[in-house]
Amino acid sequence: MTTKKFMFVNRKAPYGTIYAWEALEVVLIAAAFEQDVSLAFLDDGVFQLKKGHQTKDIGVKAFEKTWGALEDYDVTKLYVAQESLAERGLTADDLAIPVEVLSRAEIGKKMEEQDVLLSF
Amino acid sequence: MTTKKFMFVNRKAPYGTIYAWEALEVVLIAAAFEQDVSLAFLDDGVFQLKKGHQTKDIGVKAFEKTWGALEDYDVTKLYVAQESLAERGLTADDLAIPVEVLSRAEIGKKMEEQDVLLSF
Amino acid sequence: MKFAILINEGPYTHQASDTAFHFAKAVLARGHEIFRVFFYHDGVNNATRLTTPPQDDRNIVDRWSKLATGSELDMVVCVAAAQRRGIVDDGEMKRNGKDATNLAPGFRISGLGQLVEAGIQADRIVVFGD
Amino acid sequence: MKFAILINEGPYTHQASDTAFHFAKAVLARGHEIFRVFFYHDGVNNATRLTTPPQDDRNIVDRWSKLATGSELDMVVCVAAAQRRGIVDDGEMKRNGKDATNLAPGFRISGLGQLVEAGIQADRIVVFGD
Amino acid sequence: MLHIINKSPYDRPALDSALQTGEGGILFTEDGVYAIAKGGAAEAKIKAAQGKFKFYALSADVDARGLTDRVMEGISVVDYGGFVDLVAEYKTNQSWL
Amino acid sequence: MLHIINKSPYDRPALDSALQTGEGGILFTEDGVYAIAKGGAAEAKIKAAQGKFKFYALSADVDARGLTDRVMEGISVVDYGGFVDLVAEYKTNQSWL
Repeated sequence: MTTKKFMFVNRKAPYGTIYAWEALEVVLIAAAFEQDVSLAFLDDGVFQLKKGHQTKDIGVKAFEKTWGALEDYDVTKLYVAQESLAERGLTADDLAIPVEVLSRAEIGKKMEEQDVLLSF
Repeated sequence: MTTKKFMFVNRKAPYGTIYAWEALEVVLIAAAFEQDVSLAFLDDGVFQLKKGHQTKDIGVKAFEKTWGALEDYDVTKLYVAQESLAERGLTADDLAIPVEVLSRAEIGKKMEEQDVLLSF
Repeated sequence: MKFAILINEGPYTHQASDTAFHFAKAVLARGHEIFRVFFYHDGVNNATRLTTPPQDDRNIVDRWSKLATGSELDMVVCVAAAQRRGIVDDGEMKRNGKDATNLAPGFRISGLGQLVEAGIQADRIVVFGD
Repeated sequence: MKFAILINEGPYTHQASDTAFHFAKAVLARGHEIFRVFFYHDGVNNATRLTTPPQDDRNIVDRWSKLATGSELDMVVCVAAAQRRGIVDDGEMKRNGKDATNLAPGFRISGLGQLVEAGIQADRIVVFGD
Repeated sequence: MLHIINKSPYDRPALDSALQTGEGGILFTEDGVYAIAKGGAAEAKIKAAQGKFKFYALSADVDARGLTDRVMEGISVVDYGGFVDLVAEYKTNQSWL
Repeated sequence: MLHIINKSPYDRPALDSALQTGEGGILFTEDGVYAIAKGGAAEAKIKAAQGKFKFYALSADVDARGLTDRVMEGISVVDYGGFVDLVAEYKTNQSWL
């Protein structure tokens, strides 16, 4: 099968809307199709990666375990915008999984290298 | 029937979403129920009142005629936030119908006087 | 005290229906009354009985249906919004020449007047949306 | 050139489905090919045949159905998203023990693999959402 | 009156708009709760307005977003029952959608 | 690449985010077209970025919002066919939803 570079651009907070969750479902399928998958987290999308989500009282499934599953699918290219973290008072230590923290401009360059950009 | 003070708070641009249109449908019903109806336009809600919408190419019905109908329903209290107009480069002359331009703080005072606040 | 609830978004996509549900349960737990829950805009999509959410997820429609029947809640779906989005009961099916219905138990379809009436009759109305 | 289109919002509430429709027509008018239109998130709600919009309004679902049959478009509704939101064809009805269907003509329900395949096969993919 | 804000202060102008328009209480729900996290850019806005408004946040949403240990000072965290009490306490409320 | 923006610059950070991240072309559609109206606060942002980006706006949406006579200089107004041409011209595109 043809392999293309797929980037998923995540800019929305989790739980307030379902976009982050349903985006992750596409990521896993793209990985299962053995595509060259990367994820970019910008703006409120960085909140998806925050450690310690306790979602029992809102009654919605939490993300944290699914991030762990990404590695099993060989999805390891996770880019997080430094400016977006800083604006929200977060650092890489606050995130549930290891990521590469880049400037927006650097993420912009990664975007230019893609074949397919999907945003939800 | 009991008469209550209903205020409809419009903060969304038209056409990109249907909220403005479906809000207007409730306004007309509240007026038909002879309630004391007022409308506040804040933030992108002021774009709803902009003159000269030409919606043929997007294939969606325009607002302009419905604003005219408000007067037939005795809905005459339309408050528009001065700060929101100014930020968008608009003045009362750009609007399709006569309104009362107030500061945000003055609109806030009107909100305090209501029995029911509805936002969509 | 008499509460009314307005829900403007459909199930799963926005948290509005979840928050409204937990709020409604808390209203009843506090001993207040719920005059009506009104579903408008995409909120009408909470009223389809055709959803099959994943087994490890909450069932938003069923939850509302059960709360309605258990607590005798009046749950009203706006007819105009329902027609635009394809929520249909027997009457609407006949009136509009459709070949199926999808309204879930515990909901009824009616006009926007029911929302205005809720605003008039209830002591408080709270809006859940996007 | 081969285009694919992804639609993430339902009819009427957001302009996404309108813009995507006008875009799709323009793609065909320019002599390009549309490999697939994929409906995801609330976009699946474009595929219900139960809508009855006001007579002076556009009929979003019908418009897609007609474009599909007239132009042999492949219009795919994500099965997981459809289950969450209550979009059902005959197969889904039987599988999930439902008592009705609502899928409109010209649409088919399938997996997310169809979206990934569209990304692989098409030269361009454009996303319409909120 | 009670202002209910369910939008992230980094994504929508709902908080700014409420702060500039109203007075009374502000309850953060859903993605609105990001406003009360220590260290974020929104913190200063809340601090500046603490004379004019009382601030509340819904615990279920604070917890869901991993902010339990990061709630800034002067915010009352309430559960769904407390949400109901606030709506009852204030004569009117407005959701800044 | 082509950046597609369908959000009002007064309601969402989509335009700011695209300007700070990318380069190439920016097409405004739907409520995004408010960015190119003369006299609005967004005008200065577009002007400042005109060296780095080419700007386009979808005519159907410009007209629908009553902005036909208020399009600022340096914006190419295109119809749906022009939208298709832009997507074809740029190797990739990203919708800033």
